[in-house]
Amino acid sequence: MSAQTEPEGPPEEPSADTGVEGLPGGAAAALEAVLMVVDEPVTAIQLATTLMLPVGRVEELLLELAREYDGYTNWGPVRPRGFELRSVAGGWRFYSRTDFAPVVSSFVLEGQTARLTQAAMETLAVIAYRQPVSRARVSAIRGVNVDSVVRTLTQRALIEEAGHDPESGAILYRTTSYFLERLGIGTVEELPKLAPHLPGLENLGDFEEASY
Amino acid sequence: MSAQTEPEGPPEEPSADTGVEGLPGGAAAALEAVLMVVDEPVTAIQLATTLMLPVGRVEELLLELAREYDGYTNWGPVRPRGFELRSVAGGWRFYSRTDFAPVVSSFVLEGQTARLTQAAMETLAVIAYRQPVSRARVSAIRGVNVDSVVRTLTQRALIEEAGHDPESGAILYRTTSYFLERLGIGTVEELPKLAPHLPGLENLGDFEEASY
Amino acid sequence: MALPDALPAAVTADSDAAAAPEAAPARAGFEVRLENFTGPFDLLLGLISKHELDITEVSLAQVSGEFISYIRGLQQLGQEWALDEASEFLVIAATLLDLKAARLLPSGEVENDEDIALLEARDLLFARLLQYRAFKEVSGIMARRLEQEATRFPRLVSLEGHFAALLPELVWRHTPEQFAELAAKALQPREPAPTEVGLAHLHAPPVSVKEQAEIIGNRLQQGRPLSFRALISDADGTLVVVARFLALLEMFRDGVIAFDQLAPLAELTVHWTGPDADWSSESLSEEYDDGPAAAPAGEDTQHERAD
Repeated sequence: MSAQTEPEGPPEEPSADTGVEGLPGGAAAALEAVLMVVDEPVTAIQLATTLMLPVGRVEELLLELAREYDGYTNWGPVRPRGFELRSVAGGWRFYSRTDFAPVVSSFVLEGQTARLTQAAMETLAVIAYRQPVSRARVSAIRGVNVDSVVRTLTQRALIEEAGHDPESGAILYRTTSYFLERLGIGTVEELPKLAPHLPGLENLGDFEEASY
Repeated sequence: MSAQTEPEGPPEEPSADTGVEGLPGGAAAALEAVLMVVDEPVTAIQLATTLMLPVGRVEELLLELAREYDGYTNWGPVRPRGFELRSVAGGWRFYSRTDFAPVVSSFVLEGQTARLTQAAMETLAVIAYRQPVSRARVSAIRGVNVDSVVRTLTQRALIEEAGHDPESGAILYRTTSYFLERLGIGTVEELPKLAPHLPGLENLGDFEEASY
Repeated sequence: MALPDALPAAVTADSDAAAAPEAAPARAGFEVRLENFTGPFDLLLGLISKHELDITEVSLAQVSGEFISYIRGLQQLGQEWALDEASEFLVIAATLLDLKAARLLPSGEVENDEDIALLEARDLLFARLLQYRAFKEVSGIMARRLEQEATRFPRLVSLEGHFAALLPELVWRHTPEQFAELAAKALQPREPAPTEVGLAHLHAPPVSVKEQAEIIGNRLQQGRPLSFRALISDADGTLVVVARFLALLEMFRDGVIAFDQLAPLAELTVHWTGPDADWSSESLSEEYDDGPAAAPAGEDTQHERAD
């Protein structure tokens, strides 16, 4: 096995002790930090604005990072990463590397069922009848944290984001047309009225606000 | 500007052309690929199952990866990444590095949970150390009614119901794995020890039992 | 005795009045009125540290005055107290007052049972205070830890499209009506957790002191002295033993029985000294059986039976 020599470490950033360049790992690490946790692809302009760096510099760094993860650097070859940084529709995001798709798929499918859990069904029901609604409000109604269930429902395309609450800024959720399709109705208005099932739901609003 | 020399690349994997070890980047990259799609901490056992590798080997690789992202490798120092790989609540997961919190937080609006009040923190502490425990017992220790605080903690998924006390029938509460995640620890055993905060009160345990 | 069961009985013994049970009132922002304090222990700790007193040495009596004036201040704000919380403050205030009063008396001698009870109350208060302080300290550590951890953000992204597409097609069996039913159930306001902890289990099965007094009276009136051991030989549980013991104390106070004990911890013998015929357990003071509204509903029936 060749012990390949890496002649030099990555060139150090120009001495910049202000802003992100001064942090451990520098601007490149700052980009990695953001990209590791964002869900939606982010543009170089958004990144440049937040990091207070020129867009050109950010684009350069992004390309360098992408190349590095693929195994190529200015100072020689490195181990390719299991993730890649890709620019999709103008935005940058981390993805798992295509080579590993079989492994990742088997991991994703492991333990998956074709059925929603009771908790997921009930959360979906609350969202259907209270839409558009924030996760916090659904949590208050259900009495438990619903973050992961909401993720599952989104993944299953049964619900989707519907803007932000004007006051709290929280993301609001609504049901999708796929949901209507699965339920076999045309519009949300066709959902059966709740009244016959539950007298006294009218003042539910008070309860919710009070309890959260 | 030291151009530090990196004498050697990472040692190559032993020639294994079967399974993930044969893919570009080897087993380490396969782990990175899977970790890229998890939305909750994933155990070494789950990863080992998916990758069809011994658990010990997977644990070793995970620790190596974590160290590498922090800037330490067997072949010398490297640039710290903007992300960390951490073992939390019994599983592994990618996080953005603390240093970049100000930058990252502007991209992650959701999930910035409000701070807990002192009353909520104290109640959470009592439950964490005395679990499974009834509300009445927590009240006895805090000297105040804790019903509404317990409700808040449940809604925020930091605690959950854990059955009923066999004698009194009271609902018992315990902390959740989300609590461990938020605290960045593996198990409740890693909480700071209570004893050093209890000077000269060795038989307090008896007292508690007796008083209840 | 219907004390909020959150309180160790020994601490609350002095202050039954403070714990008058009632349906828990609506919660009216009590936390707000506590200002910076999250409870009586917190307040007490605050006062102790204000005076730079060592919690393990301080005579609690030193801070009693301030503690009491603080809760008086709270009262004067005129809002309704949440009873179960107020009671805890009052219990502690009562204990502190006792300790303060005790300090005004010549010290150093433990003379009677009251002194001993006072010492026990003080020790219990210390123990609870220290315990509370320990939890307060670790909660501070936990809070700092949480804050520190909050500067890390987990990768929490939605599944890449091509993987999401692999998920098995959802099995959906709900009709709109079934779905509505589910929604109705999920939207139903959850029973608010009871603010008062049920005491029913503590009294089951209920044992009446009067009833036990009646049994003891009947036996002793036959003329032969009986040992305490004999008197409880047929008791089918600790509660009955306790009730019989309390009944004996009551009867002793009423002057209908007398005790003989040859040596400390030796066999306790009880003999009848009261009137032969017209004694009834109804004449006992009503301290045990008649108080709390929280007592089991069946109690009236029992009184009648005891007649």
